[in-house]
Amino acid sequence: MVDDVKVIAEVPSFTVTLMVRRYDPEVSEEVKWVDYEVTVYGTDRVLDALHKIKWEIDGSLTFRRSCAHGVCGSDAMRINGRNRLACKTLIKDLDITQPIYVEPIKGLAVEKDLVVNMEPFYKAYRDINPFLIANDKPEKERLQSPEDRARFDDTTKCILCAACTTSCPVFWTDGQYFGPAAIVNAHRFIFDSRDEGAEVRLDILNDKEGVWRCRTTFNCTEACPRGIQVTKAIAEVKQAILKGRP
Amino acid sequence: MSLNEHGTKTHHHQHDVVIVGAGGAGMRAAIEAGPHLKTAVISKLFPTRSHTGAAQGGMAAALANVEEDSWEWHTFDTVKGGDYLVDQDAAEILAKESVEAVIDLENMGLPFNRTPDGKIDQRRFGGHTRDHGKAPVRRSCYAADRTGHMILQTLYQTCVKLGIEFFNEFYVLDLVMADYNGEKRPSAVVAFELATGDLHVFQGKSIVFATGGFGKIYKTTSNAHTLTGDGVGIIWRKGLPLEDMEFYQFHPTGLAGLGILLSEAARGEGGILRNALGERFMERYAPTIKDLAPRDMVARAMANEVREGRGAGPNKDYVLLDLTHLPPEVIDAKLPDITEFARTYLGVEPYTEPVPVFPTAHYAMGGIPTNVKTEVLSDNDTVVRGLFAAGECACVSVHGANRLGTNSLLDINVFGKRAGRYAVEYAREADFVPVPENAISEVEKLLAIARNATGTEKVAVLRKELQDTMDKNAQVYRTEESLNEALEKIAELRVRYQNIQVQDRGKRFNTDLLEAIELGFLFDLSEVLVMTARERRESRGGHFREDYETRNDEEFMVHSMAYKLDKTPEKPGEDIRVDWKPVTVTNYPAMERKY
Amino acid sequence: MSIVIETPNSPRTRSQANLEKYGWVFMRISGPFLIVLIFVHLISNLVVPDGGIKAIDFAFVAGKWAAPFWQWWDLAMLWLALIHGTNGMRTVVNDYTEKEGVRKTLVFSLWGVCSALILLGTLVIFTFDPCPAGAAAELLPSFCPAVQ
Amino acid sequence: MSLLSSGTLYRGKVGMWSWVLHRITGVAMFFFLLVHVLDTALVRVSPAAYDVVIASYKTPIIGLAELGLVAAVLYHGLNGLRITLIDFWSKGAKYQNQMFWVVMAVTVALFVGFAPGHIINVFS
Ligand SMILES: Cc1cc2nc3c(=O)[nH]c(=O)nc-3n(C[C@H](O)[C@H](O)[C@H](O)COP(=O)(O)OP(=O)(O)OC[C@H]3O[C@@H](n4cnc5c(N)ncnc54)[C@H](O)[C@@H]3O)c2cc1C
Ligand code: HEM
Ligand code: SF4
Ligand code: F3S
Ligand code: FES
Repeated sequence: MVDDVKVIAEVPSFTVTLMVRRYDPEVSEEVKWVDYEVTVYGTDRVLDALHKIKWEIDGSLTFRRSCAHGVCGSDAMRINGRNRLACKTLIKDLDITQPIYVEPIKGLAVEKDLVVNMEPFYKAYRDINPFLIANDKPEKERLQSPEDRARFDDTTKCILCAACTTSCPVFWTDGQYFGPAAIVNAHRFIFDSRDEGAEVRLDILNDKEGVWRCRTTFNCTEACPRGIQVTKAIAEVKQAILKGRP
Repeated sequence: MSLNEHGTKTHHHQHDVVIVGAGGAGMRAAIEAGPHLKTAVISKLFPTRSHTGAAQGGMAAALANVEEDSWEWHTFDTVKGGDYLVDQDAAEILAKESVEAVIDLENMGLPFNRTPDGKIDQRRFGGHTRDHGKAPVRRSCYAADRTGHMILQTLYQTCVKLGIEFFNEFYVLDLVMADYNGEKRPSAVVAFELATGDLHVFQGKSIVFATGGFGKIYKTTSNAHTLTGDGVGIIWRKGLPLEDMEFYQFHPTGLAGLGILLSEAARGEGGILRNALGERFMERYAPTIKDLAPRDMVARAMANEVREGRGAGPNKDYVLLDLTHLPPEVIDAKLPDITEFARTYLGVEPYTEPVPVFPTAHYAMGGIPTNVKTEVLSDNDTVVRGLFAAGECACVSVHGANRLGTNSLLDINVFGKRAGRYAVEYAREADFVPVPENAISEVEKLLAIARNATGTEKVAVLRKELQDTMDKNAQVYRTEESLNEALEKIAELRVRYQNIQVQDRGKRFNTDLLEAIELGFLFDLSEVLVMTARERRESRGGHFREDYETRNDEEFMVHSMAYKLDKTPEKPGEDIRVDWKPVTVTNYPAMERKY
Repeated sequence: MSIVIETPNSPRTRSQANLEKYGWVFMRISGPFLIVLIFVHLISNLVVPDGGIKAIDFAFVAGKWAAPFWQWWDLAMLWLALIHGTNGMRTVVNDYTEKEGVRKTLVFSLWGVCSALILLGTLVIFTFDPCPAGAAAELLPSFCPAVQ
Repeated sequence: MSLLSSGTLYRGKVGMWSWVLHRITGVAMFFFLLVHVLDTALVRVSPAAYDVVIASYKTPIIGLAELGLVAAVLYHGLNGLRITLIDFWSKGAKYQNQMFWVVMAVTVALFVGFAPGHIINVFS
């Protein structure tokens, strides 16, 4: 047994450069890239590096974060050109010989540094009726077979981080597209056997800004920190609209 | 809206029910209140970012869907798990109303895992037993290892459905109390809007606090960066007491070095703790239920293994959670998220390798004292009318000296719902308490201190020193000496806090400023925790004193009640008075806690 | 340096009735047909004739369109490719135009051009005379009376 | 301190780049099609007029551009099938990546089969 024990060797520290795209309209209308050098460890994530900058170098650097382990969805940002959660991106997994580029997610108005206005994103979510619609009044729990439960398991994992929607080239064009996150959350209810509102949601997503705008670019699927098969979910919703039922 | 001389804009709002916090407890209350009266929910985070979403394992309820169970057994386990410091009337309510709480959630749409015949599935969890401790029972209702996530999402979804009014990214920094008919009553809360730096006064007939925990007083914690205990701190600053603050739970299985939680479900599904020798050491500490013993026992056992040199790893400073004997399908189906944490953050493959774990600061058993109607108390039995608290920030007390796993998600649902119900009941009858002229003055003071902070001390450094000292002196093992050391250190840090530096001078999204203010709350709560821990000269539940190793029911079968005194202390802690409050016992007299 | 932060232009406006679904389905049905039509078109025009592209002239086209098979083939290709292409272009225009007026104008012109060309192409295919009177005989296909 | 004005290019993977290419090829073909319908329509004017225009298709420069066009048609058509499979085949999304490389391989194979003959024709 002792031999099985994986020894987590003392992780040496190393220095990396972070290039952060900064913007504070109270200071200047200008957007600028600022580089910071920080010392980090092998288990450090990009969030730790950002904290180091904020706590040791420049307190005005602003970003959202809370849980620090990928469950609250606060800290989606573009790291080295791709949307990710800062708290789930280990620095050692990036190419540390190059500066690490950190910038806000794209397609939503930047408020300050890495903070964007999420309201249009939340609005799209609210627009698809993200709640159970069922009229019966059961005494106890509604029954649901494990198979029916499994049907929508993947899309229940969404943490509304917006990594998907803001990685979508269609969303970038005009911000009008409902976006993958809203569709994922619609999927979660459309395929829930207890729900009776599928028709309404399918109708909503049959909009000209709905599922048909998806060009299957898969950026969303690749960006999703929860590993949700977003494009697949969108395809399933498209099929459901064609069939007129889930 | 008005502008004051500092150029701060102040907005005024009026709602019948004002709820502070949009975690599980806050939103559950809102769902109860919203359809009846004008309700506002104020939260410093967008609701689904609340830390309830991090909860993994499950929610206890004696549904008896998979095996025989009863609410009495659940009550007994809760009382025993809490080392008999539980108020048994509250525990009975918790256990009785659990079934309804789970069914409510299911009916709102929560996707619980299901049994083959379509009912809500249940699994084992530490400390939950059949027939008063005879054998483990399947009582935890769950949705994979994302139960908290699903609760938070479902509650938010229901709030969207009901059209609840949210004020997100609003930091409540003060509770305004006013004299009303010769009585001190809550009148409003004052919030700081992150996006603009404006102040908002929310007048309410009923004000509900549901601001969650304060794990950030420790360094190694499963809690979010935002869990700084602001709500509890605000109540404290109002001169209201805090109950049982010395009882802080350390969860046995945090990822070593990081504190990120691996749910007890890992052991519920059959995971085994081993020391460096590969020995299943819990067999020695809790022969009957072994790895599923209550958290305080397991955490101490682990700390003890490490202290006695049987820790694993290069520094022998952690133990191992072994899942390798579980079929990968079981791991994937039941524990997908937490195994991913192990892979992402430590690079360990749980299918084949044991995962390094060590206790992590997890849950505050203590907090704002309330009765079973969630009304806040100003002493052992006087109610502050119109003020309510529920969830982790409150102490009813159903968790006593040690909370059982899955009882908190239950707590936030049962007592969150009650808070909503009683807040409405009160607000229907009551009048608005007029908001005093100087309502925002306290917050103005706070902001002024931080805004003008051009000192040399960095907030992050002070916070880290605080957390280090709390980890070192007030964690799983405590002594009079270590606690005094912590008190001294906190006093020193408070002095240095006068000389802090806030670099961000702006109004918009000034998180630099808010971190400075949050640190103030952390100091207050750490100090109360340490003081009450020092005064409790016994060992019980999550509180273990090496200088008083046994439970002492003669003297300490009582809740602690800490009060802030209105004086400048000469010695650290002198401005805190620790008093005691009897425990409500109904059916279960204290017994030795053996598993 | 000015701000180049990407922002959405305006909140989404919902429209109920729309033909997006049918457009989407059409793209997917016309696609496979187009593959066959276009690939065969390319092979028969560029690969099969000796000299490939060099072999194409009036006589070649006339030779093909003398057979109703090729007339119908090209007609199908004309219609499908134009509608498919125009609908595709409409998507592109919708994506990249910001002003509603501009968008409307462009989409309107796209369909205008599309219908004009369909009309023209259809007329050409069916009113085509492989042996126009007065044309130089060496330009005509071999079966024309003028050549014989 | 270094200054850079705008954001970095999004580093999407094959899904994104395959779409960019699909769009570019689609637009290119569309414009070609407009011209192609018009020039073909000249057969209604007179054989001479048609032959004059079609002669320009045989010049080396246009001849090479035709190669590009054929490549575009191959790619766009085959990738169109890939997209359709993603939409209608339940495992389509799972294998989109592999399918992209199949599209590429078939495009290249067909192109290599076609190009030499065409080049010989154009330059001979
Ligand atoms: C990792 C982890 C796993 C857990 N697993 C389980 C489990 O399996 N089973 C179980 O029963 N329990 C579990 N728990 C415990 C349980 O999840 C929490 O105790 C419970 O969710 C707390 O809920 P809450 O509503 O009281 O607080 P939270 O969910 O923390 O919400 C607090 C709310 O208050 C708001 N707030 C805070 N301060 C302010 C302020 N100043 N102004 C305005 N708003 C403010 C926040 O924005 C937030 O919305 C776990 C806890 C953790 C950390
Ligand atoms: C050869 C067979 C063809 C197939 C199989 C095919 C298939 C497709 C498909 C499936 C789409 C939809 C893509 C999506 O919704 O994401 C599409 C889009 C498009 N096609 Fe084709 N097509 C073919 C030929 C053509 C031709 C000949 C033209 C030009 C006239 C054309 C122009 C376009 C355009 C402009 C788009 C829109 C691109 C976009 O929205 O990104 N296609 N094609
Ligand atoms: S689908 Fe994934 S990427 Fe999109 S919001 Fe949800 S969790 Fe984030
Ligand atoms: S990135 Fe966008 S285009 Fe579709 S596959 Fe994802 S929604
Ligand atoms: S901080 Fe919560 S997801 Fe990253």
